[in-house]
Amino acid sequence: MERELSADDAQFRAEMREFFTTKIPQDIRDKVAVGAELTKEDFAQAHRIQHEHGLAVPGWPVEWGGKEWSDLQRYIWLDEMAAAHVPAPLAFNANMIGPVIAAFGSQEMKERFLAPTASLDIWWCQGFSEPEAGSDLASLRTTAVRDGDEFLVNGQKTWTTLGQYADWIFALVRTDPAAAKPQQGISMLLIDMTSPGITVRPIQLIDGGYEVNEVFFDNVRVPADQLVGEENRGWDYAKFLLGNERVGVAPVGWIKRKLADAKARAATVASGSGTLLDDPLMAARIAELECDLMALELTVLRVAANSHGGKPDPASSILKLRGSQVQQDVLELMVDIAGPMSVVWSGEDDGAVPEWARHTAPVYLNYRKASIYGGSNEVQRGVIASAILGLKG
Amino acid sequence: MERELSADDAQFRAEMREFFTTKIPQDIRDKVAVGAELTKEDFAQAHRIQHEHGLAVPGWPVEWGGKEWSDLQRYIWLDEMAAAHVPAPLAFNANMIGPVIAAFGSQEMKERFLAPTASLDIWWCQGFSEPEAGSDLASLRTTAVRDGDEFLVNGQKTWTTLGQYADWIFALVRTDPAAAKPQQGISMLLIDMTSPGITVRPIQLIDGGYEVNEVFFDNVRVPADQLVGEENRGWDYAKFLLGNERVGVAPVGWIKRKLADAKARAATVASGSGTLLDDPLMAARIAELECDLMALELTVLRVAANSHGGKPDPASSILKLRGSQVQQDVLELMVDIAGPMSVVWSGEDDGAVPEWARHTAPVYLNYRKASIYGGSNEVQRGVIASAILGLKG
Amino acid sequence: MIFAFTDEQESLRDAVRELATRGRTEPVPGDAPHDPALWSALAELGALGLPFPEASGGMGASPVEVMIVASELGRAGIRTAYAEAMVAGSLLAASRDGGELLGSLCAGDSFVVPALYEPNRAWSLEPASVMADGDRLTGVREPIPCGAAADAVVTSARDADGVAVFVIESPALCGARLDLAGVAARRLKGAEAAAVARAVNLGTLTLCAEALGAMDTALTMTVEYLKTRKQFGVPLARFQTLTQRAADMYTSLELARSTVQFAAMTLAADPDDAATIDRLKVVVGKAGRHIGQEAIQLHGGIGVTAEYAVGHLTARLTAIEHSYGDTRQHLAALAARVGDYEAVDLIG
Amino acid sequence: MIFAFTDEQESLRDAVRELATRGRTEPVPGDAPHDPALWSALAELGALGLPFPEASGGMGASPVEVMIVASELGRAGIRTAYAEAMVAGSLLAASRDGGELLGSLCAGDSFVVPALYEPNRAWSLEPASVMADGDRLTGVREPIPCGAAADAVVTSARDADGVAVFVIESPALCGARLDLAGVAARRLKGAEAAAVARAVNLGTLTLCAEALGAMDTALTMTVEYLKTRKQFGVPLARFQTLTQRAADMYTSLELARSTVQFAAMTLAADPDDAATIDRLKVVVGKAGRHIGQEAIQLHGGIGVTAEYAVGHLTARLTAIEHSYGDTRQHLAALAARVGDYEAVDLIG
Repeated sequence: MERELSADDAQFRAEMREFFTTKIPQDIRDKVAVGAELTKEDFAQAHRIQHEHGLAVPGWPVEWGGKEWSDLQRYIWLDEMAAAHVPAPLAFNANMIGPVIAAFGSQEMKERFLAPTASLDIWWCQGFSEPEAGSDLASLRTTAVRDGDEFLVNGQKTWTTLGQYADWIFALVRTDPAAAKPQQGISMLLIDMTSPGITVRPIQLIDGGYEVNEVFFDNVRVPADQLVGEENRGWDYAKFLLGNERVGVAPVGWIKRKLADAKARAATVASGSGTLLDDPLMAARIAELECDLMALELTVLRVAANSHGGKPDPASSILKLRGSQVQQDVLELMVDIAGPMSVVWSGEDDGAVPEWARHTAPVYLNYRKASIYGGSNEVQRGVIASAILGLKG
Repeated sequence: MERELSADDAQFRAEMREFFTTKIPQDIRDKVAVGAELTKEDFAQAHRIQHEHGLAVPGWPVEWGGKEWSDLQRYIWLDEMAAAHVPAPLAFNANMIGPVIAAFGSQEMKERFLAPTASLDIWWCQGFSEPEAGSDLASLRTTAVRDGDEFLVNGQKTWTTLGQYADWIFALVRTDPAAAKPQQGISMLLIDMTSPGITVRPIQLIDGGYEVNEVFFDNVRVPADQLVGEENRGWDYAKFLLGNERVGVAPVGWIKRKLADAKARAATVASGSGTLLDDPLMAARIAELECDLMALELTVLRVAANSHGGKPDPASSILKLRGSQVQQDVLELMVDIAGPMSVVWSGEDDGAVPEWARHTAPVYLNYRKASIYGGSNEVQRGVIASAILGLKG
Repeated sequence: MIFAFTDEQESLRDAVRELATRGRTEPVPGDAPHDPALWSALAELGALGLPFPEASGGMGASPVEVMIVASELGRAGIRTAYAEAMVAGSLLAASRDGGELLGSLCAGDSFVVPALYEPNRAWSLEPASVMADGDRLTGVREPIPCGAAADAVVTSARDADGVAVFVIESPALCGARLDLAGVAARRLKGAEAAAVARAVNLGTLTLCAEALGAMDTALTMTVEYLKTRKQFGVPLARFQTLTQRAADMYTSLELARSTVQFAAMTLAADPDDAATIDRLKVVVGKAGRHIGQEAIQLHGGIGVTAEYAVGHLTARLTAIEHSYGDTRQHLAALAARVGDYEAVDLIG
Repeated sequence: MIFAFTDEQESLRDAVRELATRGRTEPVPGDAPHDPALWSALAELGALGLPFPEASGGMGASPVEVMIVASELGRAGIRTAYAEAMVAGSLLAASRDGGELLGSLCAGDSFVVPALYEPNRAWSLEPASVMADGDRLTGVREPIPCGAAADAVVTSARDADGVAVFVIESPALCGARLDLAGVAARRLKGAEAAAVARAVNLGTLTLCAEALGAMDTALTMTVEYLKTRKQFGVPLARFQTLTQRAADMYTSLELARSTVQFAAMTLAADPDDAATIDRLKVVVGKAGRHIGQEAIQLHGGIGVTAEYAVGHLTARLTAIEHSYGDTRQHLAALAARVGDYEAVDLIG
């Protein structure tokens, strides 16, 4: 057991801090700081700058741009990125389809897709969920029927995050409706979003923004060489994809940044003869959240340290579960700090009520999704109960 | 809608307060105040004094000693009783078997049992739970086989509270093992605890006390005229018994008394330059518990006001559920007020650490039972979900 | 204590329920615009003047009736400035020269809202940086909920004698902000700090009653969803972990219901009972967070969409929680006095 | 940061686990009597002197090793004065003339416990009414956990210069109370307020490590019970509401585990890091309440019986929570400093 950071890692940390605080445009970082919505160009610019410095896809194999960092280094990279209010490289590219193609794609597929995926020349979105297949992904109904050198795809995906910006979608489709179990008979296809027959319908969320979409497939023709790996093995690839990330599954750096921001905001809100940060109940709540976050962050570090080569570990369920809870607690804290300033969402940007305060309620409401998507907290508890505790029910 | 108490009810309240604070011996009330264990004689004395004043069984039919009080008066009676640290009349007699005999017993049975039940000349205990039938009462296995004018009883009961003091037990027994449903084929028998073949084994609880027991029946002969009502209808009587009490199902008066005591204790514990009652976090927690308790108490008053003639109402499940939660919260508060004084349970009664403080941890631990017995909180939530919300699963 | 409604109260409830069903529009994210047609309908029903004296055009009823109206608006998911009107009306009623505007408010002719928040400051009954010198005010009020459509706002300010209350007709808001320097303000004689406290008591009750209605609908929608939505081939209602949580929501709801009704009775008897309002806000605040968050969670993804009502209910519960002091602030107010009494006596 | 144990640490863990299994007796309600045989076995293992200098008879190891020992005792449900010995030993080690008694403590020859609580006073590092005038003390220490069997107690007292530390040999306790007036006390030169804080840091870590072990066993027992106990004709593990709650217990446990291990590493590097100990006590305090209460609830009635171990584990978790300041007190200490830094930096 050893608490101290090695000299190399301390140096690495300093480099990352320097990079994120000097190379990413201030206006993007300011938007993140106040909880404003980022444009497509904001995401793309931040991603591309990281890519230019070789930092966009550190978790990939070295030959495709990866870095062979230790888990601790990955953690430091994420931590410093969040601390500087820098948006992460697009997860659909960097953490999801890229590693899947690198692991299971043919050599041709790797050569065709990995470079533009790393550079964001292809913007990917995810086509997993369907209206009747949310937490129960295995019951998906979108079909792909082989027709010569093509698949004919019909069906509907939903909750497709940032799908309105995407060039391509990686989708789970049912290729064998007669399979013995619903998880079998599923394949993963890469589909050009400009293919005839694809319609994207944005879904407005409760915060007023449009970040998710429905994607409809009406006789969409997909070349067969855009099948990932083997036919009917899509479920395995999806599990790999979802279990691939462990260091980042709990957004610890993001939460830490928000909590620090919350303290700074609290110190600007007058209360009685001092500020909210002097209020005993507010200060105790912040201190308690810092304790909760510390325990979570330490667990990320401890569990990541026990990592064994990308194999999904059910322990990541506790990170997802607890990560979303602490994240939501911090956003709730932020609304409470804004107090009456959170009650009116709109307002003039030069008003006396600062922009961060007006964003608090919509951001809080938006992030109720955090305990729903990517496997709801109920699903995570189920994984813990069955896979870790052996409570098979 | 009307908040004010009527003049009659205000007068009634004053009478109850006068009675409980002057007629019940101070030494019994002092024991209750510090959380000490009561002896059999303490319980009996408090019960008998109430009986002498006609107050032990107000909920019974008038001809057997009842009072025809309004629900509000019943509430005031319980509230003032608790406020004065007076133990309630023995629930097994006053709230459980008495009303059942009065409602379903034969005239002979009423005449034989009701008067001594009201006066505590018979001390009753309850024989419902079994080792394999806790929350799932319907799976009970104790059998009663008709043999001429007698039943032959074999089996085992458990969690029999104060069974070591009891003269008689009212027990659920299986009289028809072939019944279509497990709830059918159950009868209720009144059994003399001195009958040959009965063995009582006390169970020590985590607080060190002995308040519950196992009761073993080995070929116990029970005269057939001690069958309550009709054979194989015991389940209905048990449901009546458990649903009979609504005003008292949440121990609001008891909790209110404890919370007021907790405040008084907090004011005696030095902390920093003041007392624990001055501590902002402690004071806020007490204030919050007062809010929780107020909401519960108001709900008791509101739901009781909607009562319809003793018919079990699923709304009583929220009172049981929430009542046990707030009760446990207050006892947890009490340990926290005692702080390090709670760490050592034993000690000299003339020590500098007061007796109440030494009792806090065992009492807290003991009352974890409150969310388990009488239908666990999980069972209560199930009743709410199915009977009120229509979520049949 | 009697919780039952009178026949007249039940009629009022039914009338508002009918109006709310008829006047309901699909909710949209963000701030709700003022709906003059709905407002006129409320005025016709007498809802705007319920607790105010008949001499001023009010109905001479009580906070209990206000609670009934607000609960129904909340049930229907209709966001209005009803609570704001109650605060403004109460301030006008406290003054010997607020009668004319109060009459206009009751009739629905003037849309009047209070301006009591200061930017970058936690909620306080006391003005901090809004100052009065005669009829000249300085300082900023922001945000002013529903202020954009207001014919008049009522605000408080600090002067040498303490707290005074002012009316500003035809206020020129910039967004939700009103810069008070240079605007024409009229002092409401006789309305001082106690009037502000009393008005906010009534407004807080109104908001909490609206929250009660919103929670009621959020639970109803959640239960319905659990019954009909299938996952893993069976209705969600088969998942015990969800139904047990729905039971907890119901428990929170019923405890909040008792407390809202009690607080209305209490204000009817004593409009200055601040401690009961503190407790009300704590109970409703906790229940609103619990039910609002669980309603979304038990719905899953659809719960955070703008197309579905449950997220809007949670948004409204969140706004109510942060109006006139949140749970923490009311707890702190109670905590400061917790040593002054032995126990909370509800029936004394 | 490295969480893995060294081979030596694993050997120590195995040795204590073996000892704990062998030395375990059925728990009884209430205060645990001192068990001299078990204590000697711990001494033979070197466990009593782990963090103390070899020159004083200790092992020259670190708080990490202490954590390992305490966790195993907690896992086995064995209640000892191990944490108390660590506090007493640390105070002796801080003084230039505590060496002889420390050696005796390490060897298991002297059973020494601290006396740091004052009756009717919340936990405080600072003595309030215990006063020193030279070697003469006044005041009362109560309760003194495990004090009845002590060969010596170590206590703090306030004198003109601040806080001083004293040893009292063969103390004559009345119950758990020691009246200090008139007893012979020996001042431990060099041990002052900072030594008390440091000793309590180590003691708190030790208790939290014991709590970790107790929580681990409480969860294991609960899971086992859910798998085997039947209700309504099926194992409890079929009730999703119970298994989801077991998953939450596991989550609390693992977060507490990370925190305990981190705190041990931290004290090894800086024995005076009070903020980390405050956070440790908060995390373990909350986890202990959660897991202790749920372990009983998921067991049902058997969970509150003295015949079954899970209630005793909860009892021990409750005692640990109230030793050296509870969650509230440590939160308040953190809250007072929360504005002094931007974020908690774990790897800096």
